[in-house]
Amino acid sequence: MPANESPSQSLLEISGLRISFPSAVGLTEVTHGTDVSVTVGEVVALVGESGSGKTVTAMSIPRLLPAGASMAGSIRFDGEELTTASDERIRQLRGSQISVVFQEPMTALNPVYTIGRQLTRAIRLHDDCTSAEARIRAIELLRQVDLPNPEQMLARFPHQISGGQRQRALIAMAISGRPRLLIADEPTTALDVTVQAGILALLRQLGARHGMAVLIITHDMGVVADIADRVVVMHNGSVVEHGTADEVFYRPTDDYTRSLLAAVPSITTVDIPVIEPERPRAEPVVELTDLGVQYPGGCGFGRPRFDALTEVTFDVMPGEIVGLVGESGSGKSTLGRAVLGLTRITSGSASVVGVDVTKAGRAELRQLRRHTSVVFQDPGSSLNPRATIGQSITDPLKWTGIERRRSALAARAGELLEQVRLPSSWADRYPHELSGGQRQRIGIARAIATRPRVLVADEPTSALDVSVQATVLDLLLELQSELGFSCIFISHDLAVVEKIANRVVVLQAGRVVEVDSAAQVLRAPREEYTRKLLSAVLVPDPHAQRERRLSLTNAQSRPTG
Amino acid sequence: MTPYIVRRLASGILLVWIVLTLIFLAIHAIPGDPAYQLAGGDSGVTKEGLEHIRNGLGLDKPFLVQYGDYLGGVVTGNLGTSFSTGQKVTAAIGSRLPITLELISCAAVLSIIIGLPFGAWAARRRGWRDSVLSGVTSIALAVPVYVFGAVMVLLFAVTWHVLPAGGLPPFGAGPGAHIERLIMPVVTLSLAFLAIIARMTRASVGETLRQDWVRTATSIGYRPNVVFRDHVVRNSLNPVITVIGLEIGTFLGSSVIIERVFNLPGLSSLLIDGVTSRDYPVVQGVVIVISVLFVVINLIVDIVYGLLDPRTRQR
Amino acid sequence: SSGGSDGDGSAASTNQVLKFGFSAEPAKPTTNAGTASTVNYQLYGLMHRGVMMYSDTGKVVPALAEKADQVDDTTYTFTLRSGLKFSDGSALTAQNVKNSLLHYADPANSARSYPGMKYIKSIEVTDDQNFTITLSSPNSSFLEFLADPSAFIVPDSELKEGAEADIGAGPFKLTSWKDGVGLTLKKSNDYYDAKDVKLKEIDVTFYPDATARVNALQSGDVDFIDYVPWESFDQLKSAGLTVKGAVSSFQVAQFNVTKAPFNNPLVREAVAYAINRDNANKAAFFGNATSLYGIPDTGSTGEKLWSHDPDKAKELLKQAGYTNGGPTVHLLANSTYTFLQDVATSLQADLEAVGFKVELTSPDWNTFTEQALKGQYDVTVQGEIANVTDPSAWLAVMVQPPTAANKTYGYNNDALNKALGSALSSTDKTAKQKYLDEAYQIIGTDVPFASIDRRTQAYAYDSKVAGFSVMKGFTQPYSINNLTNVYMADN
Amino acid sequence: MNRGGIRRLVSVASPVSIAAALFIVIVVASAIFAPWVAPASPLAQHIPNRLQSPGADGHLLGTDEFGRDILSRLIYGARVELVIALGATAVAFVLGSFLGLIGAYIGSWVELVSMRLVEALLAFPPILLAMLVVTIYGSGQLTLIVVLGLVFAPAFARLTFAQTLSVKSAEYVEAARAFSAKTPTILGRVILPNIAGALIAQLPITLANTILLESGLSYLGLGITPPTPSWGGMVASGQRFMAVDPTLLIVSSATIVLTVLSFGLVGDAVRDWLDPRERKALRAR
Ligand SMILES: Nc1ncnc2c1ncn2[C@@H]1O[C@H](COP(=O)(O)OP(=O)(O)OP(=O)(O)O)[C@@H](O)[C@H]1O
Ligand SMILES: Nc1ncnc2c1ncn2[C@@H]1O[C@H](COP(=O)(O)OP(=O)(O)OP(=O)(O)O)[C@@H](O)[C@H]1O
Ligand SMILES: [Mg+2]
Ligand SMILES: [Mg+2]
Repeated sequence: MPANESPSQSLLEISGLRISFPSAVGLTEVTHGTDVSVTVGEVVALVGESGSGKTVTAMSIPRLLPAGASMAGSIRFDGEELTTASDERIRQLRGSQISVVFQEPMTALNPVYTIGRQLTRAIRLHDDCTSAEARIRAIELLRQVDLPNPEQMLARFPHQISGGQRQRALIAMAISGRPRLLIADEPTTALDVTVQAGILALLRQLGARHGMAVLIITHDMGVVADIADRVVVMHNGSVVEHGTADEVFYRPTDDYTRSLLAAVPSITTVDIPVIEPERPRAEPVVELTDLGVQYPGGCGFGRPRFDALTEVTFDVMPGEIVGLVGESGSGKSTLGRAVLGLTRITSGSASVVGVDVTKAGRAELRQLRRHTSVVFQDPGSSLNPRATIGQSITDPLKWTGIERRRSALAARAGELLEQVRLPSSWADRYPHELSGGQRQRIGIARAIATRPRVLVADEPTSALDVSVQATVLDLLLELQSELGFSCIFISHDLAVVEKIANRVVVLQAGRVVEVDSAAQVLRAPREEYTRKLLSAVLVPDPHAQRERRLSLTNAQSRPTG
Repeated sequence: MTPYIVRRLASGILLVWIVLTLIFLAIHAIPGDPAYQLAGGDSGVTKEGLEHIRNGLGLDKPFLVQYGDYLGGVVTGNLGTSFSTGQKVTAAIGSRLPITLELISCAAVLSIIIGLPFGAWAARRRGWRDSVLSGVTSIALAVPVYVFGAVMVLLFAVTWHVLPAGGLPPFGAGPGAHIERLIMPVVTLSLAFLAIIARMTRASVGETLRQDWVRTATSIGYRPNVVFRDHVVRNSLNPVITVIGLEIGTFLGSSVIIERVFNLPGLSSLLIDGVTSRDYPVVQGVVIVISVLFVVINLIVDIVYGLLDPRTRQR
Repeated sequence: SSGGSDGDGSAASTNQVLKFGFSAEPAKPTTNAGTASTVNYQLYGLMHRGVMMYSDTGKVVPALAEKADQVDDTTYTFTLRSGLKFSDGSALTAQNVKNSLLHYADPANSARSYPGMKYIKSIEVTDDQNFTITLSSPNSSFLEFLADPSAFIVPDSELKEGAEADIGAGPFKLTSWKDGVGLTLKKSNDYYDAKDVKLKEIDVTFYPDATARVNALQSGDVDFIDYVPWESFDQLKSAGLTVKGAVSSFQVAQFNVTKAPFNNPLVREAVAYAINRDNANKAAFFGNATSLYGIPDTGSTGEKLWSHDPDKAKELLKQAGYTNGGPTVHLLANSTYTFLQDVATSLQADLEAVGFKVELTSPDWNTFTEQALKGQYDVTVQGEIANVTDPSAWLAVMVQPPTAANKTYGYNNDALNKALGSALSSTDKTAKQKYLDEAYQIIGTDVPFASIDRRTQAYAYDSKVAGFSVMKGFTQPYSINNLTNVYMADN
Repeated sequence: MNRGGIRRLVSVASPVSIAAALFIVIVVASAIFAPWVAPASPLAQHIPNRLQSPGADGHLLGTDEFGRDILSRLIYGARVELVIALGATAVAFVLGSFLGLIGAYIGSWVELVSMRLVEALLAFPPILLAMLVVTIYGSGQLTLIVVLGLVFAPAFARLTFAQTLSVKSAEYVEAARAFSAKTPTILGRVILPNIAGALIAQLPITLANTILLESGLSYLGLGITPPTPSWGGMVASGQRFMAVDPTLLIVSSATIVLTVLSFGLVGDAVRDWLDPRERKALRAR
């Protein structure tokens, strides 16, 4: 479609949308008559509390609500009523007119096809071209979304690439059909700031060139400030405020919005005195020396092996929180898993609470794991779909033998749910009945349940709105000071890292580039790479963002990990 | 990949040897003296005759020696000669294997091309279709093949004279007659198998349908059929392949009866008759052939897994 | 269903090919290890000839011989037909006869006809056509043994170990054999009576499964089948097919007399009276059998030894000392021959009716045979067939050592043996009968076996087949000899 | 695993599956209380009125070739059949899925051993294995249970193996390991529920197969020793004279079909109920 269209023309009109799900007590309504509108080429940010109904609202547009969900209200796309349109009609719109980036990238890709196949198929569905052309286009798309050496990525299967890489693959797939409306549900949760900036630039660019409108769901106010023309704020299933970015940021009318903005951690605003590295003189709980992890390359057979980690060396003292930052695909998750002995360590050694993970047998590992705990990067796939969240939270207690009595476990489950700001009554819901952020909180609740000595948290707040995030972080710090556990905190959100970590390890392409006290690294970084990370941090201030944009966008062309 | 196959073949040979030994022990363990019937059964067996025959068959040698001799034979591709017919076992198998293979493979193909879609169809649009599936497949599963067979013959051959009752002329001697006589046995044989495949497909498609990637595929705008084919059925094949691989054994079981009912001189009947007449070499020979078949089939099945589901490849 | 040639004189068809469904695949014909199966008999009858044979009426008549004379108790002289040839064209001489018969007389060859041939002391060949056989002791049924289809004459080349006897002097010659499938017989022009043989060819297909066999006939895949399953008699008749048979083999209950309870004749007799033969007949043979209360083909004196009389049975048990409830016995049946199992099942009910407690086991045939041989039973059910008509000959085999699976285990009764012996050796009719009656008396009370019933063994064929007749009694299995008279009528 | 599970199960079960469950209950009950339920003794022969058609003087389903009351034989046959079929299926399921689970999850030599063992079993055609064992040990119920169990264990093993392979790498399994769950726990509480679908689908199939194989053995004369009634045996003998009188064949086959059908339907219901999403969808109806 022509790019020079009057931007005032409305593309999407959602009004009075009510979505409800079957539950033990009949239908429960989760959105209560929401109104959202998007005009051509515009970027609308849908923000709000985790679980407030952002995803379901968005999914109702291309009729992708989970089975059993029912909805009422009106959705007009380009003047056409979608709620009453035929399935076939909706199908035609999908991909070519309206496409989606799903919140959880882990499970969103078909495990049995390579990235390449899934992408090229999608391309050929919308514009007829030879498979060769499609391949070229695919590579082009992967490059656009900043994926390192795309040719190789094409041959990978979903389980062979990192969270952030999957997310980008999904984005590539979503924009492959040159849609007029892109629904992006937390599209950058797994992306480090530099890549994130790149993606945002890309979206903006597509908007400008092809007049693609974007309905972006995010909890990252920085992202909002950076990209959004207009902002819609949701709370408890209703829209509580909407307006231009400036209006919402500088003249918020609703209390929730204000609390939201207030809760935003911002690296610039952080101000704690630089406590110089006088670290506790104890035995380190985690000690990594020249740690290396290799993944079998490609489809396992004969392809070159891939070095995810090389010569990683650092240690974690008791009661210390080490922030692990680095671009997507730099090996953060791999490191976390290696520490817990979940990934085979191919070289070097790792000793955790005195156990040498590289040499430990099954039994020893189990012993070790009584004292360790983990929040997985992807909330969805790390929860047993056949277990209620209550069980998921308390099973570790049973397994580690801390608590076995049913009643006690039930009580504990309730407690933990409350602690992560979920109603304790939800204990016997199943994971698929939760929102992304809610699932993530289940992951956190599970991780803290066992009162570990070492906690590995992989992007634990990536899907949480800032206010919930604040709560969770406070909770962690509180427990930390109470139990004094050590923590490897993986995050791409430097602000969060600054808030919680004593020390920071910076990874790049599987190598440690910088290790030092948080203050040191984040205030006076030595490494060029770290500086770039910092410079790419988004500030929740539309004006500031607009100014920084230019300088950032040209910093994007660099290939990443 | 290749080292993997080599490893599998090695263990395959091991397997065949184990099976061979088991069957050797088992068949010698079962009561009944093969020599007695050969010596003329109830009518006038003489001690001398018995002696004579036993040493003719080498049954008078010590057990281990017999085992050794046999093993030696097998290694050199000599499966011995049948007690009852005096025919070379390899020849006997050679003449009967094709029939059984043809029967089974035709039945397998038939049941797959019908069973898969049937199961998928029921899984996709639940409701009454499910009941239809359960009903039909239960009948196919629960009625013995020999009943199906008998009824078919009674109807098509005896009553309506549209199909011949049994036998199987070589394909060379007129494909028409050959195929015509293949129809009833193959159909009968495939019924149960078809049912199994259908049920498996139904189950596993039902699970896959609700995976996230299906939603992704839908969101991209594929036609529902495409989504179903490429992102549901394709992902559901794993257990189906498995049963296909392992039901072959049950197949050989039921083909015994099929071969009886339709009077087809196949491998299975050779095997069973071998057992009933205590024809050791024949039984052992057939079992070896079957176990070799098995090694191959399983190898194929496991490779197919790898192709179907990369996650199972991390080995 | 009765024997006798059916005289429908419908015109002979141009293609004289008979499609014959065999009830099993015969063992390859050999002169060693004389397998006794009926199908083998049928094959012998078609491919081979002996010195004597059974005529279509079941009488023993000269076959290869044109004259057979008994000189004295132990001496027989024979004259062969002139210009006899084997189916390969080579000449058949008295020397061939001598070699073949002596081969059968050697126990090491365990030939089917050994029980008869073992009486041969010597054979002198006078010339190509004439020879004399001397017996070691008198045997009134020696000629019958010579007529046994398995006592066929073959070229010397086939008297070697493991040699297949596929060249014979019979009306048909074997031209092809597809293992498991079937075989083809073509008319042999070297057969002495070739001019009277009408069938040009017999295409045999093997149908081990009875139902399959019947279906094949009904669907027209074959014209003629043997061993018609009893449940199908009526079905076939009503389908317009001819079912023709004769009572032959008979079922008996036999005992293990080496241990209680059946070492006591009274208990055996009790069984003989307990059996409800009509029931067994119905259950196992759908009524296509005749109840048997004694010894078949022995006239009034031998055939009426017992009756169905439960009260008498109970009485006998009491006399035997089982005052409250009969003994517990192990009834051994076999699962391979359904009819024997059915007879056993019905027998079980009968025994329980008179107070026995019965445990029935029913392993497969080979296991059964082995257990029977070892006497691992109290009572069992067996089918008996005699290969000669003279009771003094075949009864002896049945009630005397050595042990066999189809003989009452451990039974040996001198008085009985003596009576039968004298009957066998006495050439004078009345004397013979006297000894026989004596033997029957002993059997009646000592009960070495309790007869149950005598089954009809039938052939069935469609309307194209003409001129077939069935032999009666124990000669029924030889009926296939009569295919020499059969022709295909066209309609 | 689920509180108030049964109540939920019933609440979501379709009328069809409830009917099926009822049928099973009836069969089982009549098997247990056979002596009281059966109109006659299953062994009482009355040969003069053999092969009566249904309804003929007091024989609801007619009589067989020995004039025994077919209904009574079916009822007593249920005892034999259910014990064998359920017993064998249970053996097969437990043994098989155990081998499959450990084989796939632990891998390495355990896989080698367990899977080769399974293949060795598979390489014997079921009918042959059954024949051999039965010929040696006779066809007692226990023998049949064990041998049929062995015969059908491989199916479950291979199935479980394949399924486990594809979920063992799932993150929630890793999570369980990360939270120091013992291997048995992981296998039993985490993996098994997630692969239950296919296994449950296999159950009625196996059940049918056991009955069929038992019947096939009877057909080859190696089944339960007469006169003890067993459904398979009844079908086998019914087939012999189906042309004369099909009653026995039809009645006994029908019984087997209905039983298998019912178990199948109940199986499906259980499977759906085990799956939380399904359960929701069902509630929505
Ligand atoms: N199973 C695998 N096989 C092959 N390569 C893999 C596998 N898993 C991960 N990788 C590669 O290892 C590198 C590190 O992956 P990892 O998941 O640790 O990245 P990450 O730092 O967690 O990234 P993100 O922030 O996006 O989650 C990536 O380049 C990825 O492609
Ligand atoms: N399948 C379902 N069944 C029942 N309830 C559901 C289901 N999916 C979502 N919900 C509920 O609907 C509400 C809105 O969910 P939604 O996914 O839209 O939240 P969200 O705004 O996307 O939150 P987040 O930012 O954490 O993703 C949540 O309270 C969730 O518990
Ligand atoms: Mg969401
Ligand atoms: Mg990661």
